[in-house]
Amino acid sequence: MSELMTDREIDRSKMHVSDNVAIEITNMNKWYGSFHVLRDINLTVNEGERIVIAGPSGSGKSTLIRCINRLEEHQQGSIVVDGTELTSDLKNIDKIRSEVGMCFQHFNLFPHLTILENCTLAPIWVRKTPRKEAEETAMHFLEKVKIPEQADKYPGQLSGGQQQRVAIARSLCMRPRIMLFDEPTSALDPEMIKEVLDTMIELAEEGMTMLCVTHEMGFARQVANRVIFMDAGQIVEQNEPEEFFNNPKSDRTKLFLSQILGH
Amino acid sequence: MSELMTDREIDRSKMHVSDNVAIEITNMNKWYGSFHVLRDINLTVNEGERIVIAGPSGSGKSTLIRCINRLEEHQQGSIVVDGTELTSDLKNIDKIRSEVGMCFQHFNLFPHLTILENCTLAPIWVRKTPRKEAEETAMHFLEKVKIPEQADKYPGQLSGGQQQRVAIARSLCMRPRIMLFDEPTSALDPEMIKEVLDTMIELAEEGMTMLCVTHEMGFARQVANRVIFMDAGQIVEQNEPEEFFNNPKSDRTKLFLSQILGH
Amino acid sequence: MSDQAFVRTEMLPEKEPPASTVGIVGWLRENLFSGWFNSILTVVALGFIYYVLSGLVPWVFQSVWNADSLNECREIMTETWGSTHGHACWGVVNERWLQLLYGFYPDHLYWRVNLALVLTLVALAPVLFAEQSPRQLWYLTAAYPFLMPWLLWGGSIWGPIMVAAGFAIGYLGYRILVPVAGGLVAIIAAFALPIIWWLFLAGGVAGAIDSVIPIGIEAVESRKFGGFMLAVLLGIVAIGCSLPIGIVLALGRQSDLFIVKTLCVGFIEFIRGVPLITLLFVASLLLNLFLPPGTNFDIILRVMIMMTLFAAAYMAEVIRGGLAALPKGQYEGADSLGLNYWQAQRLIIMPQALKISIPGIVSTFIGIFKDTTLVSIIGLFDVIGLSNAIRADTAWNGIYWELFAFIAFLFFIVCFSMSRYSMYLERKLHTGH
Amino acid sequence: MTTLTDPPKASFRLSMLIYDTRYRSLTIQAVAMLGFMLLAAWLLNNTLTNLATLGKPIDLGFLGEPASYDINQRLLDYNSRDTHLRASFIGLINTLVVAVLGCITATIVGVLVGVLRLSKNWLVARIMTVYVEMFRNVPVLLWIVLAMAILIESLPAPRAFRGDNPEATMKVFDSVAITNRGVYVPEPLFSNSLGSIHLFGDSSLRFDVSLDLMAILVVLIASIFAVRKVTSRAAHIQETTGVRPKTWHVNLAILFVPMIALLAVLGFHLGYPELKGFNFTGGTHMRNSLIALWLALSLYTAAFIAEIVRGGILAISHGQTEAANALGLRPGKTMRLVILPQALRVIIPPMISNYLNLTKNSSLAIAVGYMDITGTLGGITMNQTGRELECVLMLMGCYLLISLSISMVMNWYNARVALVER
Amino acid sequence: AGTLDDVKARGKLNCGVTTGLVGFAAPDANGEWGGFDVGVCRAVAAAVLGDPKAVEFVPTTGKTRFTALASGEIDMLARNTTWTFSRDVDLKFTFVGVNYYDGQGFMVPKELGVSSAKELDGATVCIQTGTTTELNLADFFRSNNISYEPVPIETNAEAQQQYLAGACDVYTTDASGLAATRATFEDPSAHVLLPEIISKEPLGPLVRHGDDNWGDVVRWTLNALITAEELGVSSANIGEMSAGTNNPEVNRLLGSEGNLGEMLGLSADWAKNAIMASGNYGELFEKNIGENTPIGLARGLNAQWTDGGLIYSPPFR
Ligand SMILES: Nc1ncnc2c1ncn2[C@@H]1O[C@H](COP(=O)(O)OP(=O)(O)OP(=O)(O)O)[C@@H](O)[C@H]1O
Ligand SMILES: Nc1ncnc2c1ncn2[C@@H]1O[C@H](COP(=O)(O)OP(=O)(O)OP(=O)(O)O)[C@@H](O)[C@H]1O
Ligand SMILES: NC(=O)CC[C@H](N)C(=O)O
Ligand SMILES: [Mg+2]
Ligand SMILES: [Mg+2]
Repeated sequence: MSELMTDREIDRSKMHVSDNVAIEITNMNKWYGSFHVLRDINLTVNEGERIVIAGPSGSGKSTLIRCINRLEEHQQGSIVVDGTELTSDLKNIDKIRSEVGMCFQHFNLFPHLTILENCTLAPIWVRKTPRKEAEETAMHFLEKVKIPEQADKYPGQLSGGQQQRVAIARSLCMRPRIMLFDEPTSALDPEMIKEVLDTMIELAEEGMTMLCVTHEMGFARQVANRVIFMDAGQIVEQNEPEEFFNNPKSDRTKLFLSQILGH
Repeated sequence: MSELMTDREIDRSKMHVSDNVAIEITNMNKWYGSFHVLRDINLTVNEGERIVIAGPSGSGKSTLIRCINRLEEHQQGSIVVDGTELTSDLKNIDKIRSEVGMCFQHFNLFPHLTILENCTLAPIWVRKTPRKEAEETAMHFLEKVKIPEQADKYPGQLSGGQQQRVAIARSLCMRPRIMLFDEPTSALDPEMIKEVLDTMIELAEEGMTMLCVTHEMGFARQVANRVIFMDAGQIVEQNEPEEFFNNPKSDRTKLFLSQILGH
Repeated sequence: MSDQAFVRTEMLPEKEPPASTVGIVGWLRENLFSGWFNSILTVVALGFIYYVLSGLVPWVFQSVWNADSLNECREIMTETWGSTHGHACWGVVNERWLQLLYGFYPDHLYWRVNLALVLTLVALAPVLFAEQSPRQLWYLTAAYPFLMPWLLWGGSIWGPIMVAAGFAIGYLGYRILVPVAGGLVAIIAAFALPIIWWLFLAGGVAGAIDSVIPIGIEAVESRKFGGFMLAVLLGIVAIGCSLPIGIVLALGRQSDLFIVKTLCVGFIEFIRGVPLITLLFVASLLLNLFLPPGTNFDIILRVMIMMTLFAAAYMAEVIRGGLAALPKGQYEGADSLGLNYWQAQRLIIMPQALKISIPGIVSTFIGIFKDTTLVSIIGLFDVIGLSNAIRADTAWNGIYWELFAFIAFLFFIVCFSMSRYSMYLERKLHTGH
Repeated sequence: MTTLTDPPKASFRLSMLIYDTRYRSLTIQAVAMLGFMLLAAWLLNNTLTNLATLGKPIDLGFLGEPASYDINQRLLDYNSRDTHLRASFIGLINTLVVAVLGCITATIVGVLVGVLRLSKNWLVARIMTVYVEMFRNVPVLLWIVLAMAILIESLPAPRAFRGDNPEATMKVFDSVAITNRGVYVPEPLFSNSLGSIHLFGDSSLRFDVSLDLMAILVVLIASIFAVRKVTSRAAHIQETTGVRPKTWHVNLAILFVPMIALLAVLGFHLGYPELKGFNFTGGTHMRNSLIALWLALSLYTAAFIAEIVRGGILAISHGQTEAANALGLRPGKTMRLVILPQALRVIIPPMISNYLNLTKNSSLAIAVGYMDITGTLGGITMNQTGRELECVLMLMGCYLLISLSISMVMNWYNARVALVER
Repeated sequence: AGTLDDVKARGKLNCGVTTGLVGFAAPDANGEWGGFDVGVCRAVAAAVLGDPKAVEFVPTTGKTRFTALASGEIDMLARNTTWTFSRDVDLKFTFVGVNYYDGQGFMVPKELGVSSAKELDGATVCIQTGTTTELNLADFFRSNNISYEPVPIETNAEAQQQYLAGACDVYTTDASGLAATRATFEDPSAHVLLPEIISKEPLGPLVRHGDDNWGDVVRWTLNALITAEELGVSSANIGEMSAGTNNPEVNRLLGSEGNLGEMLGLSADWAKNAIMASGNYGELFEKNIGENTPIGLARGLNAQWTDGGLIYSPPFR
C-alpha cells in the first residue's frame, strides 16, 4: 500500500525535532483485571517527533496511546506529558487532555452537532474561547483539512474520509502540542485513506509531535522518525524506519513484516 | 476479482453434463401486483449443468431462482423440476424442495441451533433420517466444507465465510440434486469469498447441477457451462462463458460487462 | 453446447397481469379468499362486524341529545322508538361535557386552561420538531414551567417570577463564584442559594412587590381542578418533572459508584415494584405524616409529587436504554477533548440519549396519562370521579354507557394520536442513522 | 522483567478529596450516603413526631384483633371473628387468584390476537388491530368499571330465573347459571372424600389442603411423567430408525385411564347450582367482581401481549422462514422448530413484565369491590382501624415481594436463553 | 394557628359531605349543594364567616372521610357519620353533637315478600364499605346464625344501582339513608324497609381532636339551630326577634344581649347568621327530609325533647 503516497513530495526539512521531551513514559505497567496488557513500557518522545507504533492485533498498541491521555488508567510507573505527570489528579488530567489531541479509528464525531459545532465545542466549553474566535479557528483548520465547505453539514452526511479529517480538525482546534492517532485509516476505503494520510503528512511537515498506531507502512517510511514495534504488551523493537523495514532485528518483527508486506 | 481463483487447478474433466433434463421452464411469467417481473422465461437445464445468472440489479435474477423452488409463485407458464411440475399442490412442492437445495445471500442459518443441529434439522424432520445417521451425513458435509471442528458452535460464533459454508453444507445434507445459489458471496469480505467459491467449485467438480446468481465473473469463467444474462425480467442472452465474455452479442450485455469488468 | 446460445433481439414489453391477480378481484382473492380456511374466516369476521355494528350504530346515532335527566331521555325514547333499549342518551354528555373536560374550574376562566394547553403544545414544538421550529421558541419553552402554573392557578404574577428568580440566582451565584472559589463551592452555592431564596426570601419579596405593583389574575384553587383537564395536567406535570429526576436516576444507575448506584436501583425497583394505587394512598394518607408537623399542602399537589416519583422511575429506565444505545466512542471522544463529566453529559451524551429515548418517553407518557384515572380512587374528581358524581345525581342516576363511551373516546383520541406519533418517531429514528 | 516499584505515594491533601479521581468517588459516595441518611432521618423524625401528636404510635397489634367484617370471596375458611391478619391473608390469596387467572387468559388471548394480526386475511388482521388499539389506548380502570357495569346491567338477576315462566334460564343442560351476581358452574364433589389436612393450626395463616386434590395432582403428575417417558422413547426410536411411532393413543390412555379410575374411587360427581331462596346454591360461584376484574385485566393486558408476540414473530427475519421452507420444512414444523424457539427469546422478557403489570393492576380490584389485598388490608382494615402507615407499608411490602419474585424468574430466564454470539 | 383562624384567613369553610345522598347532601343540576348535612355546613360557615355560601363542599366516601378530616383537607365532617367509641377515642375525632338519631335498616324489593330481616338467610346484601353498618351487618347475621353474601360498595349511588339491577337482594345502611335512596326510585312503593333496626346510629358532625376552640364553634352552632327551634326562632321571624325580645335567652342567642359570640371568637350575630343560613333545626329537617319531602321521614326520635324526642341542646347561658 506504500504506492498511495508516491505522488507527493514530502518536505522533510521542516520536520524539526527539538531536544525538549514531550512525553516520557517510565516503567509503565497496566493490567485489565488480572491480564497484564502493558509490561514495563519505557518510551521518550521529543517535541516534533513522529512515531509510528505497529504490532499484531491485541499487542496493546491502542492501550498504550490511550494511557497517554488517560482514557485508560495505568497502574504502575509514570507517564509525564509536557512536564506534567499523569496522576489521578483531575487538574493534571484536564491539563494534559487539552494538550494532547486524539483521533480514533471510528472518528467518534458527535452526530447531533454540525461539523463546525463539533470543532468549536471543546474550545468554547473547555478553553472558554469566545464563540466567534472559536469559529474562526475551526474554519481555519477545516480549510487545512480541505473541507471548509462542509462546515454546516452533519457528520452523517459526510464520507468516512471526510469524517476522519473533521476529527483531525476537531482535535487541532484545541491547539494540542501532541497528536495521538489510533488506526485513523483502518475503517476507511482505499481512496479515502489517501485523503486522510495526506492531511496527516501535512501536519507532520509542520512539526507536530505525533504518535500514530497504523499499518500504513508507506506512511511510516515517509514520515516517521521512529517506528516502534509492540508485541504481547511490550516494546519489542524500535528504530528508524529505513532500518526497521530493511533490517529488522527481532524474529517477531521479521515475522510481522513478512505478513503485512507479503500481501 | 478473477485473481481469486488462480491458485487452483480446475478439473473440468469430471464436470460431465448428461442429457437428462433437470429443470425445464416454459413461457413463465410472474407479476408482483401489476409489476411484470419475469417475462416469458424459457430455460432448460440439464443434469450436471452449471449455470451462472448475471444481470443488473432488479432484473429478476433472484425472483427467477426463487420461483424454481417455489419460494415465489409464478402466474403463467410452467416450471418442471426433475419431471415434477410445480403447481400449488403441496405434495409436489415438498417433493421439489427436497430435491432442490438453496443458498441465500445472508446465509439464514438458525441462530438458536448449533451448526450440527442446523445441518441435521431437515434430514431428521423432513426425511425422517435417524439422528445418528443424519449426524454422520452432516459431519461428512461439514468436513467437505472444511469446518468439522465448528460443529458444536452456534452460527453467531462463526465468521461470515464459515457461516456461508455451513449454509451450503446444510443444503447438501438433504442430498439435493440441484443447488440454487443467490449471490452467496456478496455479503462477504474478500478473503471469505475465496473460501466459499472454493467450496462451490468443489461441488461443481463433483457434477452437481447448479444455478448460481453471482457477479464473480472469475467463477463464471472457470466453472459455468453457460452464462445467462437477464435484464428487465427477461433472458437477454445466454452463451458459453468464453463466448459470453469475449464476444457479447446484445448491447445490454456489452454495457453490463463493461461496467463490471471495467473496475 | 452453442446450440443453447441465445440472444434476444427485441425486448419484451411489460404485459398486464392475469385479471384474477390484480384489481379488486385480485385483492379480494389474495386478502380475503385465498383458500377455504381464509374464506371461512372472512365470513365469520363479516358476521362479527355486522353483529357489532348492528348493535352499536343505532345506539350511537338513534339517540337523544336534548334531555335534562335520564327519565326525560327514556320518555323521549319510548315516544320516538317505542323502547328504551338500544338507544343512547347523550343528554348527559350534552349537559355535562364542560364539567367532564374542566372539572369545577370557573367557566369564565376556561380560556386560561385552553391557553395553557396551547402553550404546552407550542412549548413542546422545539422539543418534538427541533429542526423545523424557530429558535426563539426555546424562550417560550424555558418560560413555560412558570407560565403554565400561573395560568392555571392564577394569583399574583410575582410568585412564579420569584420562583424563576431562584434559578437565576443559582446561576448567577455559580458564575460569580466559579472564578473566585472554584467549581465545587460554586456548585454547592448554585444549589444552596436558590433553596435559601425560596424558603426564606421569595415569599416576602413577592408579597412586598405585589403590594407595590399588584399584577395578577384571579386565583383558582386546586380543588376546582378536575375532569379531563386534571388528567392532562397530572400527565404533563408528572412527565415534565420526572424527566430531570429520571435523568439523574439513570445516570446514577449507570455510574460505577456503588452507593449511588445502589440507592438509585433501590428507588427505581421499589417504585416499579408497587402498584401506583399504593403510592396514591401514600399521597393521600401518609405524605403529610412524612413532612414536618404543620405542613399541609393540598391533595392535588401531593398527588403530583407521587405521580412524578412514579413516572421518574419508569423514565429512568427509558433513559437508561437510551444511554446504553450510545456507542462508547462518544464518551471517549468527549473525554479526549477534555470535557468534564457534566459537560460531556450535557453537550454530548444527553442530547443524543434523549433523542433516542423519545419514543420510550412518549409511551411512558401514555401510560402515566392513562394511570391518572386512578386518582378517582382516592377521591379526586378526574373524569372517572366526575362520572361517579354525575351518576350520584338523581337526574342521571342509572346512566353508564354514555359516560363511559365519552370518557373512553377522550382517552382514545389522545393516547392513539400520541402512540401514532411515537411510531412515526421510531421509524424516523430507525432510518435516520 | 524489572522489579516493579510502587507508584510514588503523594502526600494526602484535602483538595484531593475533590480533585483526585481515586478519592473523588469516595467523596461523592460519602456525600450521597450522608444526604440519603439525612433525608431518611428527617422523614423518620417527622413521621414519629407526627404520629406522636396524633397519638398513634406504630403498632402492629391491630393485626391480631378480630376483623369484624365479612369477605365474600374466600378460598380458605374465614369469618368475621378472624383477625385482620387472616383477612389480609385471604386478600393476598385473592390477589394471586386473579393475577394467575388473568395472566393465563391474557397469554392465550394475546398470543391468539398477536398471531391473527399477522394473518393474511385482511379483515381478520384489521379486526385484531382495532381490538389492540381500543384496549391499549383506554385506561384499564375504565375497562374494569365498564366490565362490571356490563355484567350488572346486561345479565339477568337471579329473580329472573324464578317463576313458572322465567325470563332467563340456565345454560348448558341446566348446569350453568349466568346472573348479574356472577356465574354459577357445577362444582366437583367427592362422596368418598379423603378429607383434608390442616396446616398451621389455629394461626392466621392456617390453611387446609384437600387430600382429594392432592391425590388428583399426584396421579396427574405421574401420568405426565409417564407420557414424557413414552415421548422420549418415541424420540429414541426416531433417532435410531428415523420413523416416529404414533404415540397419541397411548398418551391419551395414560392420561385418562388412571384419572378416571381415581375419580371413580373418590366418588366424583358434580354439584349443580340450583335456585334456592334468594340465590343459586351449590356449584361454584364466580362473583361478577372477579369476572369483571379478570376479564378487563386479561383483555387489557392481552392487547399488549399481542403486540409483543407480533413483534417477536416479526423480529425473526423473513429469511429464517424462507430458509426453513427451502429445506422442505412445512409451515407447522417451521413454526415449531425455527420461528417459535427464536421468537420466545424476544417475547418472554416483555411478557413477564406485562404479567407484573397485570398483577399490579389487579390492585384496582377496589373499584369493583373484589376483596383482594388492597381491598382488605389496604381497604377495610385500614379504614376501620385507622392504621394507615402500617397498612400501606405492609401492602407495599406484599406487592414488592410478588414483583421481586417475578423479576427474579425473568432474570433467570434471560440468563438462560441468551443467544451465543461471537 | 387554630382551625378557626385558618378558616377566617381562607374565607371559606371546607366541609366534608357524602358523595351524594339526596336530602342529606347532594349537588343539584347547577352544582349547588343542598340537604340536611349541608345545612349544618352552611350554618357553620354563616356563623364564622357571615356568609352561608362560603363553603367548599368536599365529597367523601365512607372510606375517605376520616383521612380527609385527619389530614386537614376538611375542617369539619358533616356526613351522616355515626358517633362511636373507637372513632372518638382511637381515631381521635371529636363529635360535637348529634343531628340525627338513626339506626341501621334493611330495604328489599316488595316482590321478594320478605317481612323480617331474620328471613334473609342466603341473601346477597349490598353494603357500603368503611362504615359502621358493615360491621353491624356481620354481627347481626352472625348472632342470628344466618348466612349472607356481602357485596362491598364504595358509594351510595353505586349501591343503589346494583340494588336496582338485582345484583343484590337487600340494601342496608342507616334507615335515613335508605329512605332517602328509596325516594329517588322510579317506583318507591315497590320497595319496603324491614321493621328491624339493628343498631344505634347517632349521626353528627365531627372535627379533629385537639382543637377545642374550633370544636366549640361547631358544637354551639349546631346547638344554636336546635335551641332556635326550641325557642321558636325561625328564619321567618328572626329579623324581628333579633331586634330584641323579652326572652333573655333568645337575646343571648341572637347576640342582642351578652357576648357569647365574642367568647367563641365570632361576631355577636353569629347565631343569627347561622339560623338565617337555612333556618333552625326544625326548618332544616322539614325542608330536606321531613314528611312533606319525597323522603318523608317523621321526626320520631328527632323531635325536640319537649315533644318527646331526643333532640336537646344545653342552654345558652
Ligand atoms: N476493556 C478491556 N478489558 C479487558 N481486556 C481488554 C480491554 N480492552 C482491551 N483488552 C485486551 O487488551 C489487549 C490489548 O488490546 P489493544 O486494543 O490495546 O490491542 P491493539 O494492539 O490495539 O490491537 P488492534 O490492532 O486489534 O487494535 C487485547 O488482548 C484485548 O483483548
Ligand atoms: N416482494 C416483492 N414485491 C414487489 N416487488 C418486488 C418484490 N420482490 C422483488 N420485487 C421487485 O422485482 C424486481 C426484481 O427483483 P429481484 O430481487 O429478482 O432482482 P435481482 O435481479 O435479484 O436484483 P439484485 O441483484 O439487486 O438482487 C425488482 O425491481 C424488485 O423491486
Ligand atoms: N352509609 C354511610 O355512608 C354512613 C354509615 C354510618 N352512619 C357510618 O358512619 O359508618
Ligand atoms: Mg487497537
Ligand atoms: Mg437478488
